Amino acid sequence: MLEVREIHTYYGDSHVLQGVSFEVNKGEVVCLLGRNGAGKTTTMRSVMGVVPPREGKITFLGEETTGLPPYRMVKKGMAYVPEDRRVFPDLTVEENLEVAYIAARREGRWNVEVILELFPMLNRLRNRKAGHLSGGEQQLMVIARALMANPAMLILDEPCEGLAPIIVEELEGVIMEIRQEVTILLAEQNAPFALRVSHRGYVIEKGRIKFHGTTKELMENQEIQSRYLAL
Amino acid sequence: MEDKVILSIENLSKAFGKFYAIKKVSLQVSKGEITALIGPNGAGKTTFYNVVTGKYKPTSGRILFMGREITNLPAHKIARLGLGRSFQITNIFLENTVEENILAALVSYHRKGLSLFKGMNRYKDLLEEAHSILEMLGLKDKAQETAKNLAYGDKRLVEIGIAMAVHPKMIMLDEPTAGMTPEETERMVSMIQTLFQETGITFFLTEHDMKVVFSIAHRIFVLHQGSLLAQGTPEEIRNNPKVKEAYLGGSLDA
Amino acid sequence: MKGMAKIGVLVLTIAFLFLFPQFAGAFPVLFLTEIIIFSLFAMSFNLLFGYTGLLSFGHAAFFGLGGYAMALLAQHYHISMIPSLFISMVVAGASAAIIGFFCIRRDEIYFAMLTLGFGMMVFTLVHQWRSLTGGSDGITGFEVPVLDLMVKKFQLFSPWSFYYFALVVCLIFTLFLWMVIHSPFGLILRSMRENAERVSFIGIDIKFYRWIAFIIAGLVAGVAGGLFAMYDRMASPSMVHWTMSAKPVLMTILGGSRVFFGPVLGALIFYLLEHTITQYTQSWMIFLGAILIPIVIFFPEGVLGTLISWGKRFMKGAGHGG
Amino acid sequence: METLLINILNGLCYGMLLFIISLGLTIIFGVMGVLNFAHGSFYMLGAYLGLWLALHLHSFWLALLVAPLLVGALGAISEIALLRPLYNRDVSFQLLLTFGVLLILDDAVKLIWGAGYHSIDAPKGLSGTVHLLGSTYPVYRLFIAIIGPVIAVVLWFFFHKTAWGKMIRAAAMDREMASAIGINVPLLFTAVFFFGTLLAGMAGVLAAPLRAVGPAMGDNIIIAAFIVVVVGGLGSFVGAFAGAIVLGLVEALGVQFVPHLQMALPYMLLALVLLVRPRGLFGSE
Amino acid sequence: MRRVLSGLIAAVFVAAMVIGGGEAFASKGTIKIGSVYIFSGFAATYGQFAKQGLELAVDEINKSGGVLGKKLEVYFEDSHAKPPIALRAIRKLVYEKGVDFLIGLDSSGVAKGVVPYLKELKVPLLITHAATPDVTGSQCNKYTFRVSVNINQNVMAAARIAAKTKAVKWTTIGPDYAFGHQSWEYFQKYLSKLNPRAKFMKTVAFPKIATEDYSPYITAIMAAKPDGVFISLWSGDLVNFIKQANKMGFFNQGYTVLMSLGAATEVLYALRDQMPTGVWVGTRYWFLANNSPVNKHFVEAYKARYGVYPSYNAQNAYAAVYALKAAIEKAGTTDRMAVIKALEGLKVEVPAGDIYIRPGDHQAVLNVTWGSTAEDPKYPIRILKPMVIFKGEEVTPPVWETGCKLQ
Repeated sequence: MLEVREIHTYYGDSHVLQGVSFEVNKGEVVCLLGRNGAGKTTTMRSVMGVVPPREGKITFLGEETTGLPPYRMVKKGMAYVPEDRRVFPDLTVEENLEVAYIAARREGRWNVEVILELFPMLNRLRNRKAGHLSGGEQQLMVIARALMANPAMLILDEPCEGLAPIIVEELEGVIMEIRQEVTILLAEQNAPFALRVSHRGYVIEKGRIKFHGTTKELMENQEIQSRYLAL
Repeated sequence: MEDKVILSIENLSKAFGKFYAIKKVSLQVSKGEITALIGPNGAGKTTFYNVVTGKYKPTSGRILFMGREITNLPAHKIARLGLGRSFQITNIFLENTVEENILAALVSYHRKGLSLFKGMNRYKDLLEEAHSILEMLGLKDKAQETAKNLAYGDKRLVEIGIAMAVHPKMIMLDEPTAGMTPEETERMVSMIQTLFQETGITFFLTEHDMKVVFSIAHRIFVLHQGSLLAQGTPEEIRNNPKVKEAYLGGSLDA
Repeated sequence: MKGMAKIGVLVLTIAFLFLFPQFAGAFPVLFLTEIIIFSLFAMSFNLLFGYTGLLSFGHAAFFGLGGYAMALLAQHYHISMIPSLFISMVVAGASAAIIGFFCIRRDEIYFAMLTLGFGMMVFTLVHQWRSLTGGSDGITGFEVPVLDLMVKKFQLFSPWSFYYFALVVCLIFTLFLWMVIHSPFGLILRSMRENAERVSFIGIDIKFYRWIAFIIAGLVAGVAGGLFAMYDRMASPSMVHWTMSAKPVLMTILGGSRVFFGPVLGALIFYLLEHTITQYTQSWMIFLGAILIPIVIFFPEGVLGTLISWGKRFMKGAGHGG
Repeated sequence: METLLINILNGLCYGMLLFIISLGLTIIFGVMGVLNFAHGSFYMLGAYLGLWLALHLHSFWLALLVAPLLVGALGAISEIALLRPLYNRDVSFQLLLTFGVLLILDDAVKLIWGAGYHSIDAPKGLSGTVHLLGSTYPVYRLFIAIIGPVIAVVLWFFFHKTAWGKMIRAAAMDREMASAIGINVPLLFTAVFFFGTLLAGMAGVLAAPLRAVGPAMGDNIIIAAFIVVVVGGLGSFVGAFAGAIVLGLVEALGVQFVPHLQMALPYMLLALVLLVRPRGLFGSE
Repeated sequence: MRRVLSGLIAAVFVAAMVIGGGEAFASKGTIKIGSVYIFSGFAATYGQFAKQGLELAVDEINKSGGVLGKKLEVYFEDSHAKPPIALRAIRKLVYEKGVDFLIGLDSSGVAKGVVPYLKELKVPLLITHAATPDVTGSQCNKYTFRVSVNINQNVMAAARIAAKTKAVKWTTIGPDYAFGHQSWEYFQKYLSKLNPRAKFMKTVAFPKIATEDYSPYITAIMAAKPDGVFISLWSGDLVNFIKQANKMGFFNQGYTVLMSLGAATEVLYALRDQMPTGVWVGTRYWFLANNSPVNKHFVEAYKARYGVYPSYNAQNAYAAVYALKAAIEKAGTTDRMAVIKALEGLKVEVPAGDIYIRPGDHQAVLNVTWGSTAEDPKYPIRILKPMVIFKGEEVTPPVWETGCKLQ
């Protein structure tokens, strides 16, 4: 479904991604593991088109999408949950969802009502301004917002960051539920969590992929874990 | 015991609107030790730094540094008293050279900032001191480079260098190894240890890399959702079931 | 080697400036006088903008107050040139101290709007206080003070003699600004431009330093204004209006705010453009706009700044090639 | 007392005109972060076009409909051609660029319509006067004073109740994220610039029956509009409304009570507000 | 490296300028006239009119053989209505273009700024619009002449009209700069002599130049209930004011209204039938005030060439060229000093009538026209009916009163 070939991405003069390649197949949950600053977020942003790579090629659903702006990626069926959540703080929860639904204009299972049913917590908060939600509530809302595009694939950047364990558990449930229908690319520092929800994983370090394998292989590889994941 | 305490926090709270980022935290930092503050992202560590160093005003509570109340002082006055800090996000003077980054801090410390007519290059003593700091950091060759062109790890070192150049009594490092490669992390850890041994400055740091924390900290505070969850020696923290279960998710032993 | 070349070109340029009147007519000399005065004005502005990161939209207040001080002294007291210019500088600096005290409390666009506000208050003062300032007519009809150098007295009537006087004064104050920027104080200013917050964490009171920078910029602008009033034989409210404040902004961004001599080149380009265009058409603004826009788009660091970047890249490329 | 009331009315009327101009300015700033120096020139262009169209179409109302659209179209073209390359640059460059646009528009108008003054009468039905507070008051002024709040209400509904409005607000809060949920941000920016300059043009047409249409009329209003927007709070919709009313009243009542300070009053207001409330009356910190 | 580049660039630019600027003092076969008016900003229309009048005169003269066999050549510069820019323009004209004579100046402020400098330049200037008494009064000098009506003359005529009306309580609306304040001062001075019963109110209105909204000022004046209002607003400001005053019923209150520059054609053209009737308006030239062949010819030629009736600024510029021509012919040379001598005491007929340039202060003595606005289907604009023409000598204060001391 998604194929990333040798991408190089820069922030100004600094060469962040130095030839990253990986792929995600339909129906999979693939996680990208690595430390803070290893290049996970940049990879996500490159795929989404927020920071287009200078070299390399990205193919999504059989079409080359390198360099397309994010809004075009959304129309093609990619949805994005950024690391720092980025709710629209002055819009209500319902408006946040609604805007995403209108902007993407993709038909499918999800719409505001369906989503609010799936997330009863959001339903209760639907008229609250998103900026006034707690971190966990915001995280759920942002995932819900991404689903409003009825995406074929969902990019989740560090969804667990800064969340209480109880919320992480709930999040895990949500991901387990939606992974039935949506392919997911997930970046996480919380490796145990990532390995629980994913099928396969890649380990990234200094802008390069250092290892990849199934979740099982990753869990068994002590060296990888201590060297790159600081577990 | 009393004069061993360099920084004393009493019932410190900081609210943004209704949300309390820090809730009634009290702690004491001893002189001449390396103290670490740990906690997950969002636990309030950075807010804690910003309140203590004067970027934010606390909602309630008191902060005493070397016996003097600094609760509502502006940042530059707190820095003048000898409480230095580094930042989690690299926060240096990007368009200036590496040397100038350090020099700016030295100018401030030696109170030469209002010297208007004497060229910077005629302050031989300051230049020398800057060079010795850069040498200590292993950045001597890069003194004339523009800071924005440095590698990430070097930028973090410049960050520490700026903090050190103001001759602090105590220095607060915010995630000094964030985003570093294992090699860079090792370099940073040994740098901190060297600096600590050579200068005797009190170090206070936050860190997410537990290995680093347990290898260098004498004392650890654990912050969780804005409150102080636990404190103690590394050993005590490692074995504290509350910490282990509720927050570190078992990965301590890994 | 590089340092030698720098000094060489500087010496050549200064030599050229000194020799210029020997082979140029009255108008080019007058024209260059105006460019030199505005270069100083723009450089004083750039101490705030390029080196401290503060966009002032009321800098003409100090330029104008310097000019008015000069004109009033010439009209009523007939003291000689250097003390007059000194008093203009002090008057401008003192007003900068008062106005700056408020303005430096804000930054970015709010600083710009505050300086605009205070600048226009000064404009109103000058415009409405008819008994002192002559209101909209300004102060005119005074004689240029004598330049008394102890050993000899000079009349500055002719375009040539005034040119030399203005040139020397501007060179002195250019040197002054250069020294300020390269002093420890200047280093703190540049650091504040990069990252004001970080500077406060190394123990610097940023407001105080901004204030000092504001005063220095005001002092030098006052000198430029004093010279300009003499050059024009008048002080008029247009010297204080915001459109006058816009000039150094325009010149500096045109030339390059991160380069010491950027504002100078900006002033030169501005005047040459205006001069050339008005030769051919009354609708000079349309052409100025049409030339300004591509410069803004294609010279991201100003003309001089961008040329230097290109030069560096070229040298680097050549270095790699060789 | 009656003078006071009439002057309050005068202030409100002028304030509402300022509001319509400032609204475009503040929307453009709020969404795009661009301070449009040429905004006053678009206002001027609106007045000229309105006058010209009213003369040729024989209908003020038709002119009020068409002229703002033309001004908006020109705004959109200049956004696409000139501003787009500058979004990731320092604000000062945008200021300089829009200043260039101002220079061009000011002279272009003179080349097309000449340097003289033009004038147009208020449309039939609004050209009379009514008796009010013991004196006569022009209907057209009341019309302006009413149209301001009407536009405010319509726009409030637009921003809070329509899809486009919500998307614009979302993009104003977080440009990058807006793109990442599928909003075509470049297109939206062009639309916002179109709409902002359209409002300026509309204010120009509305002002044409009130004043002489002549060169440099934009330069006079742009500083007032900047003051309104900063006093109200940059990017704030409510702020523009409040700022415009405050400035309108200050100008009108200043004439009555402190005529000597009249010229300085707007600037004193500006400085005072910024010193007391750093981000303006309704600005967010 | 930076300074290397900047130095080089500076040198190249300046060199280019020097080479490019070397054309001064060229052909001696022509008489060069430098002309400075407002060509940009809110009053740009004045420059345009002056230019049209000037070019018309120059073309006529050149077609009929020039002056002393030499053709006239005119260079225009924009003053931006700002004294420093006007001064720069004049320096450019004199030093770079090498002009022999100067004609121009709209704004009084500009005039006061540049007039003293003429002593250094030693070039005669014929002012055609700027009306401040000072340039032929306290500031007068050998090189400065004015061929147009000044404030004293215009306001003296206004005072004579005011004295004949029943109005006792007077107030003013004028622009908030020297011109507006001075006009009001002179009006009070002259009227109080002619009619000792006249009272001048405390409520006066001085809106700033380019005021957007006059309604508060109009409200204030109306609330004060005067008998007569003296208005010295001009150009776009006057148009603005009249439009807004119309709507507020200002002209229906029975006030006697005097507008010192209300008969300017650009204002009348802008307002057309929005200009109220029955209002006393003054001007510095009125195209219907004179039936002489010279005037008829001028009005027709101007209308044919530019499509509108000439404004005062067009006539004044046109007249200045003919006055200069007469002076040069009288002197028999283009030598500046000789021409100055010839200008002093010169009598010449221009469209506005006969003008006489007083040797004592270099102010032209000429007829001043006022009138009451009226509708006439023959004209697209309001015309003056009845029209009152004051003889120049009646309304021009004596030289000793002007404060001018020409040595």
